[in-house]
Amino acid sequence: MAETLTATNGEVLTAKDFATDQEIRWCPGCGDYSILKQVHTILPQLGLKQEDIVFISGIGCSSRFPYYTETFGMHSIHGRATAVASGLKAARPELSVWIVTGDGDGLSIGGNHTIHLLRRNFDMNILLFNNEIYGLTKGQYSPTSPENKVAKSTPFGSIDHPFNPIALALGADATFVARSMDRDPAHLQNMLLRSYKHHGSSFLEIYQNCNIFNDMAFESYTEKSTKKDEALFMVQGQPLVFGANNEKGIKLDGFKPVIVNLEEGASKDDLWIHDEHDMVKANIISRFFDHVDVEGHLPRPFGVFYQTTRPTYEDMMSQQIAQVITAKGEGKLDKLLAGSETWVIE
Amino acid sequence: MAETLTATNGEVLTAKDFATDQEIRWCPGCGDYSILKQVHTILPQLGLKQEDIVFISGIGCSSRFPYYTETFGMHSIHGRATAVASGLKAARPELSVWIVTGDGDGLSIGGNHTIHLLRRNFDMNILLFNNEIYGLTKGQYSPTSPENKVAKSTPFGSIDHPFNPIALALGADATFVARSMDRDPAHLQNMLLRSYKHHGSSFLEIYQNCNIFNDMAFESYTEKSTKKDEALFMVQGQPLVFGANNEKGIKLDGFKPVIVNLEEGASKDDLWIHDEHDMVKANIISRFFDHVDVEGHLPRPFGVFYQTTRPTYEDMMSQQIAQVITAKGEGKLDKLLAGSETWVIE
Amino acid sequence: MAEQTTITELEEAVIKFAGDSGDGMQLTGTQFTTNAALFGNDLGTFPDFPAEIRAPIGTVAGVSGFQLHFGSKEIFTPGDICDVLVVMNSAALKSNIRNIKKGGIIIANTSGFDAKNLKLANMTSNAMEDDSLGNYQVIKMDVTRMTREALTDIQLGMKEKDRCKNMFVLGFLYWMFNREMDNTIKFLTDKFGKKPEVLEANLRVLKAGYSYGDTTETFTTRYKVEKAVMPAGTYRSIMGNQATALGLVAASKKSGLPLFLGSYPITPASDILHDLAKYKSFGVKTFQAEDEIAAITSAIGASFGGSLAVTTTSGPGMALKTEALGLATVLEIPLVIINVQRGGPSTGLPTKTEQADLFQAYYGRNGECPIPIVAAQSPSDCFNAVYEACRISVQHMIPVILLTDGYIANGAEPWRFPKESELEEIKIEFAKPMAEGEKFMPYARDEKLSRPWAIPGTKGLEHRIGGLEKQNITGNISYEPENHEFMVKLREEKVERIANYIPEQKIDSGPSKGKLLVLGWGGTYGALKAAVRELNEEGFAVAHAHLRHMRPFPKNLGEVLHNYDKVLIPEINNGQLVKIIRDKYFIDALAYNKIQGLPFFKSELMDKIREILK
Amino acid sequence: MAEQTTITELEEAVIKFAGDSGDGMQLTGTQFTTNAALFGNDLGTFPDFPAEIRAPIGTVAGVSGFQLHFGSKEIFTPGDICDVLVVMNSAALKSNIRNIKKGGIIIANTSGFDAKNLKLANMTSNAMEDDSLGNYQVIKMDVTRMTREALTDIQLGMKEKDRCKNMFVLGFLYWMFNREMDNTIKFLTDKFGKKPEVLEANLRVLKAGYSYGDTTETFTTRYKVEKAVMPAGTYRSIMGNQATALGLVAASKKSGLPLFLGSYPITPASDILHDLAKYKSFGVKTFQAEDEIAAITSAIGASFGGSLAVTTTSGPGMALKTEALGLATVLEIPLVIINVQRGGPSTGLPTKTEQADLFQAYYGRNGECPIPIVAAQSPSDCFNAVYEACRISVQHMIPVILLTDGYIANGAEPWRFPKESELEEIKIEFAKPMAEGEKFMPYARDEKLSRPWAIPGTKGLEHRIGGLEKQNITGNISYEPENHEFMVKLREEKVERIANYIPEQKIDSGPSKGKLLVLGWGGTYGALKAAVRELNEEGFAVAHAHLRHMRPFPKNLGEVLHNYDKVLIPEINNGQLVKIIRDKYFIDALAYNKIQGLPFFKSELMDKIREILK
Ligand SMILES: Cc1ncc(C[n+]2csc(CCOP(=O)(O)OP(=O)(O)O)c2C)c(N)n1
Ligand SMILES: Cc1ncc(C[n+]2csc(CCOP(=O)(O)OP(=O)(O)O)c2C)c(N)n1
Ligand code: SF4
Ligand code: SF4
Ligand SMILES: [Mg+2]
Ligand SMILES: [Mg+2]
Repeated sequence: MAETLTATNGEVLTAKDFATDQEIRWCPGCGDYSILKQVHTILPQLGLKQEDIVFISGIGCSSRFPYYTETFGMHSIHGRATAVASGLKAARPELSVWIVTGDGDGLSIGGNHTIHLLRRNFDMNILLFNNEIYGLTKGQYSPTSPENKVAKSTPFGSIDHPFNPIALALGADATFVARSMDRDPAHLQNMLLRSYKHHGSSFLEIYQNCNIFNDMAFESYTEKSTKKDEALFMVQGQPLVFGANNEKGIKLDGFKPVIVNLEEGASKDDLWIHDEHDMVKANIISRFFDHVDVEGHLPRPFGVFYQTTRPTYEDMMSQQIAQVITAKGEGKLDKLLAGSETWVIE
Repeated sequence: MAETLTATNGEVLTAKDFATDQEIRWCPGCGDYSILKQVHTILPQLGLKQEDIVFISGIGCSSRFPYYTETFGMHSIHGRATAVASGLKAARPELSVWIVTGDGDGLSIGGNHTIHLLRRNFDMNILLFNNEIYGLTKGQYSPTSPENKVAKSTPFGSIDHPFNPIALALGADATFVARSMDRDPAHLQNMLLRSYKHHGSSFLEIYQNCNIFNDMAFESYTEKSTKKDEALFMVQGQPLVFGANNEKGIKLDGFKPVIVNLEEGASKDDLWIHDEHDMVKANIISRFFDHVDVEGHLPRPFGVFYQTTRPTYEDMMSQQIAQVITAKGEGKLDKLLAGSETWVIE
Repeated sequence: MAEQTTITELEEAVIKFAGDSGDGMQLTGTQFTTNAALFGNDLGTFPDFPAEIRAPIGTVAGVSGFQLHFGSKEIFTPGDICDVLVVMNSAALKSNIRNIKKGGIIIANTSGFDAKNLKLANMTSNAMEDDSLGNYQVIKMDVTRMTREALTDIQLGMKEKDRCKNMFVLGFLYWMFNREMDNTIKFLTDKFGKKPEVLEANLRVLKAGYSYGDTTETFTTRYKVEKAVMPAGTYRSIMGNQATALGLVAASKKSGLPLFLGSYPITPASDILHDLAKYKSFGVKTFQAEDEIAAITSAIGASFGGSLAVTTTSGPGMALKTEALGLATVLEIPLVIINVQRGGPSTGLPTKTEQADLFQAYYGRNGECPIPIVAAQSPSDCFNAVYEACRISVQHMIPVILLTDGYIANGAEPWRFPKESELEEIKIEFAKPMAEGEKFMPYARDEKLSRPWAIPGTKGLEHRIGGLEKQNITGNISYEPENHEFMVKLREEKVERIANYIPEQKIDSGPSKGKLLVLGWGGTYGALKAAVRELNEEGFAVAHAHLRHMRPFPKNLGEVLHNYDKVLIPEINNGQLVKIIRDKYFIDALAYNKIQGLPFFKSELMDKIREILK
Repeated sequence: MAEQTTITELEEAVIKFAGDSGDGMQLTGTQFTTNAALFGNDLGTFPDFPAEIRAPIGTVAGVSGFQLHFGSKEIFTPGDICDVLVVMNSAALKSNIRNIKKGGIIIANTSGFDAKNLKLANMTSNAMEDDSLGNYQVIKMDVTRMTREALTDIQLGMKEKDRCKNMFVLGFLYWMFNREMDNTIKFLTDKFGKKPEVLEANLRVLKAGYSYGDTTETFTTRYKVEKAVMPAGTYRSIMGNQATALGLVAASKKSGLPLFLGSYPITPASDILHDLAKYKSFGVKTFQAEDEIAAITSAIGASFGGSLAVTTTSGPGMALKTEALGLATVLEIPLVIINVQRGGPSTGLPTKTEQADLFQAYYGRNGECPIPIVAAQSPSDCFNAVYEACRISVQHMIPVILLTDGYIANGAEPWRFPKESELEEIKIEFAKPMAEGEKFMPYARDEKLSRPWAIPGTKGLEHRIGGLEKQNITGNISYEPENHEFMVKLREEKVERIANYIPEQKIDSGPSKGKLLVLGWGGTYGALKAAVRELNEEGFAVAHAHLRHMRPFPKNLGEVLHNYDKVLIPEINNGQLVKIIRDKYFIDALAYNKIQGLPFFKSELMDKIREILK
């Protein structure tokens, strides 16, 4: 599935080149380890020079990521990774900029920068580690925690209706929106590569298990016994099928998605064909979001929900400067300082 | 169209009761005047006591609104009206809380509080005065200004892709999303009433002309000569029709909305019937957002895009407290201070 | 039977339990603390968490510690350095070796010093075998092995058995300090009542640890720490953040105002949010906002609505609240802002303590924006301090900043908690409905210069407030030059006038005039008091005063300061209060600073004071 | 022909043009200013906008003014109060009456005093008719009528004709001050070249105004203000915000660093963003962020990438940036933060000036977070000040705060602008690629204590930085107690060491030792200088020194201060620098404060100084 890019700069890098000398300080068993590993695995495939890569993070467990990745990096302040990265990318469009953020960092305190980044469409990759909890501050509920979540700050259950991060990103006019999970290395690598290849802002939500404060939040999608029935892997141009033997499919009844069984007479030809360029379909499938406990719920989709192309902010910024310089010539400081009207005192 | 509520508290209030002694300091001709007037017109129809109404605003031209409205009010700080109001409503669920904000106040600096308010679903009414410009600071482009906007801070045209506020609100799981305009008093009054009647967060985008810094931004939708062809008024249960003689309609071709002409053979029966409870349709129609200059563009919709019901934050908060008190009894301070383990020194 | 052990009586002792985060050291420490408290010792404790959630097992980053200071005399701090250090592994020894007294006792779990553990701790030589611990009395015991042996016939997995290790140590310490173990037995019974196997295992290991002391020949010394003479009354143990939460509920109750907390989690302040979230039966509303700005502005909204409104945070979060603090100042509404200070600047040292946000509290806003400041001085004192902050805030219609710090927030001490009936009423009155035709003046003033609190829902009081400069009395927007100057001075005077409603500054210890006054504020209280008391006993003429009110200062402070030849201001920062005092009272106060994320040691303070008095 | 008018020679004059926002007073003022400048006068100007965008016509809130001070002697301010006040309507008179000298001239447009205008201005009596203006020379003219009359045969609507009113006044003033009108004629021709009717109308009214003076009998006095003796050179007129923008471009050019501005609009800082957005041909990148936090953090990102990174704002926006300032401090990267101060606290007086954000700049962050501060003292000086801020920032690898204020940001003065070649190079070097196997040390230090600027894209320099406490040299995270104290002191010392790279403090006017030193900072420069100069001429032994560098102070500042018996520190705030000086140099400096959203008047300063010297 994963298309492998080969290094084009002569240097051959391996995943090991991206490890740093810093001790990794996540809890043993944390989903962050797998994500780190998959990122280190795909980085050498991008044909980039190591020094041209930058990882920017906010604050949170996930945000320690840059310390463990031998590229340029900044562990900034809570919620602002997206804004720091925007400035960097605007200033240095040629760099490959990656943002690592959490559900608290990127959707609570940093929610605004995230949606503004998406509408501006800087060519960057946002990896949102969603563990549906505040890990670093030891277990408060987050804006993605399901309703009634009992956590440190909600001993009687939370009353916040959570964000649907995919729907929010679509609402903010993101040009690439995808979901993956820590426990499916192949899928995650593929999604990371797809995020990188997209020219524009890539929003990749990654389900990540916090085994200390929110263990098994995604077990239905990650555990062998339930994964096939609960996780729906979207493949471009292919019908939406899932289930142990791919025996289940999604059909649209008008606008209403329904589950049909191919072994019980439904035909593959009637199934919804995934089209990641179709915004309407993306909107519908983004709403496959019911809790697994809900009777008759739809499976949770993974893969690319939506992809489109729009000029990137940094390209337009550079173009505008180039156009002005072409039209007016390079600025002359002496002329600028003199302004439009001067007089001479002798 | 507008359903009129009648006052139930004995007192009979009129629009005049809601005027204050403060000189109104908007530019002559500003669209804010009309909005103020429509609000003052509907307030007496709500059956509320004057002292139970609160208007909270941020900073911006629009945010001066509370000074001109004889209720409780706060002109807070830039972007935070939504957050101030959330605290007030949580503390005092019985009050009728209205938020007045601008496209800069509510979507730029305050964007995060807005989306969090919508997901939490406090029962409040957000009036977003969208003039696609920063008025108070004298004319910078805003996050709703169209691309290539030449404004104070973008002398060569803006390169930001604007938010589609309706789509953003839907992405944030708003329970009531509507659009109106300053220059259609009847429609605006109706939408204000609908916003009020909705139990939950009402997001009402109001197109508002800033005749000083962004004059005529919405003229296609507000001027007689073009309004019928460019503005599409959505009515629950009715087909989507527009045009001088309501001769045009919207039909869905698969998921693709197309304009058909009823005078040229298209049938009313094939038209899209507006259903404000249908999230999929709301998502599609929210994307009728092309600039009027775009060849073959769809008309801009006005009215209620979407409405659904979900428990409000403040109700759940109060319920949770009530439940705990029912279960455990009212808290006893002496018991609380003593904690679980004490010892006595004699 | 072991040879006769001698029992040495101690006035005080400091024990530190240190091990891996998974070793249960916090529980062990708390159990010993409860035991000491129930016995009647005075005490102070401080937990010492790793910065990471769960750093890799066995590493220095993963060491978790709990320090307890108890005695038959008054105890003011968790102790400078320990008499007894328990280390469950190599990393625990490595990170605590400099916190133990020369000649002190190290109790080491030898199985934590195998090759693997040594390597994880980056230790090149085995301290159990080399002579690096020559200055200490080392008691080696293979806790792991002995725990397992005690449980051979119990039906539990090895992992679960090993989890009882800490009980062995606890039992041994009980033996060593000659204690009954009833409280722990009861605790275990309550906790594991439904898992009899686990209960049995824990009890058995606890007793095995005790017996180990009793039956082993090597240990010839046991200790005894007698009851302290403490004021009669009922006590509990309390941590600073707990006390803050309780103080807020108490203030809510005694003012009749519903409590609203707008907060965003941040270490070390989050526990106040956690605690208050539990107190729903008191009608407390906690709102976990999307960020600190929403936290404080939601509280402003709640205050406008008539709640006792509070926001809690730590340094970086405080930075985000500063714009809204300006709003609250111009609105002149009550609001309590609690900053549990941590090491800065920026993210800094999130789990370490510091007093470096005083300047921020004093000056960290745009424009002339004075805000009263109150500081808490010990874990239990957080209760009094926050109660006082609430009182000032609602009675003077003004935002108030309360400064606590990570050290007292997480530290614990015995607390003779008050009865509800003993707490002073916080009287407040909302503005009354207006008679028909009367015009409400939202910025009218009383003798405190405070304005009416007029809450929505009150007939005739409709009014609008905001952050633009206000005209006095009417509250209308005013761009008048003279009005602005008037209002700036009025807001300043309003803060200053609070000095009429607070107690005068007292001398805590030492003579009321003399050579040297040690002036402190906040969480350094215990260390300063202990140091000064001890020096007084040694005959030095040094006094200690501690500020509760940082802004305004008590009216007599200048006088107090001028009663001494010299004033020394020790702070856990690079010198902040000292600058304010120098400017304000024009005295050449001396600074003494420590900026290590750690509290002062009594000993270093004593050295410093002796040096000055030389 | 009118009777012979006398021509009086003046050394200096202050004129204020005041009218409704729609009356074109800014244009009129600018034209007269250009005229005076081209003629060779020294001058200073200040516009006085209404706080509202377009307040209702005729109201006091809608009055727009422009003040010009010009002379044959050196001019340092736009003038305290005016010699000549032009008022186009009642509201303009009402809001400016107290800004005119006793005996001064009021030129009043009588049609602006009809019943409607009086009512809009809330004036109960007509000042044109009552005797309230007895202390002034009032020149009444019906400008509206005369304008219309001059244009009877022109094909324009009444509204458009009325729009020429201001030209009548301008023409009259040109006559009164005995001026040629070439510059305005040229200006109008350029502006309305494509609308001949409009051009014709404006020219005709301009001339009519001039002739009105010439032909009317009533006016017997004309004035003459000779050329000033100014240093030879080429001049332009410049406003503070313009100068700031130019200084940034110049610093970018002379350092070779691309300029990046992250900003969010806020009055009175927005114009810097507007100007820089125009300079695309210099490769300037301006990013209008979603808020101030994104503005500064995007600049931090750009700085990390190797840009000359800047963020601009005013008070409330500065409040929002304080958390990120802490980050920049720990990161030790260059960043220039410009605060164009306005009246606070909170939203305050958004269009009025103040110097009340000095404390915020000094102390407004969590933790010990020292940041160098530079202040600009006049409109043109903003260029030098920002250039200096950039130099310090990139050469010392440190964020630098530049304080300007609304007064100098919007004020204008003649500027003998430098040539590119005259500007000192700002030398910087990025860290060089590492040789294979060498390890890069991001927190290694040079003699300035600054660390290498290692930008992405440079081979072998990959490294990670962040807001947690850093180990010196390696830049690794460190929770070591001693390291923290070391780093806090190092960051402080790094700021202090900047004093080795800045000039010593000079005395601006007056004796170098003596009775009284007036110490100022920022936008009060002109007023202080004018007051002290005049007092020196009167024989008073008073000196004036003005601070460019607010942190660190020049090394010799203490010495300078101690050369005088007394030090007076006048500030447009409630006393901020004075507190810092009192603490730091332990001298009993006197404060003199004005908090009215207005600059100092020379006269009030002179009174104050005389009082002290009495
Ligand atoms: C301004 C500020 N507010 C709060 C915090 C405390 N804080 C650090 S990380 C975090 C949330 C972490 O949650 P998330 O982003 O989901 O990351 P995770 O730890 O779950 O990976 C919080 C509240 C902070 N560091 N700075
Ligand atoms: C913290 C802060 N940043 C910036 C400003 C300046 N400011 C005031 S209103 C405004 C934007 C106004 O735009 P909008 O919200 O669209 O309101 P409008 O004036 O168009 O009604 C800005 C940038 C401010 N007052 N406070
Ligand atoms: S707390 Fe949770 S998210 Fe954080 S490191 Fe541990 S397991 Fe991972
Ligand atoms: S600037 Fe625009 S939005 Fe503001 S008051 Fe004037 S017309 Fe209205
Ligand atoms: Mg998380
Ligand atoms: Mg706007």
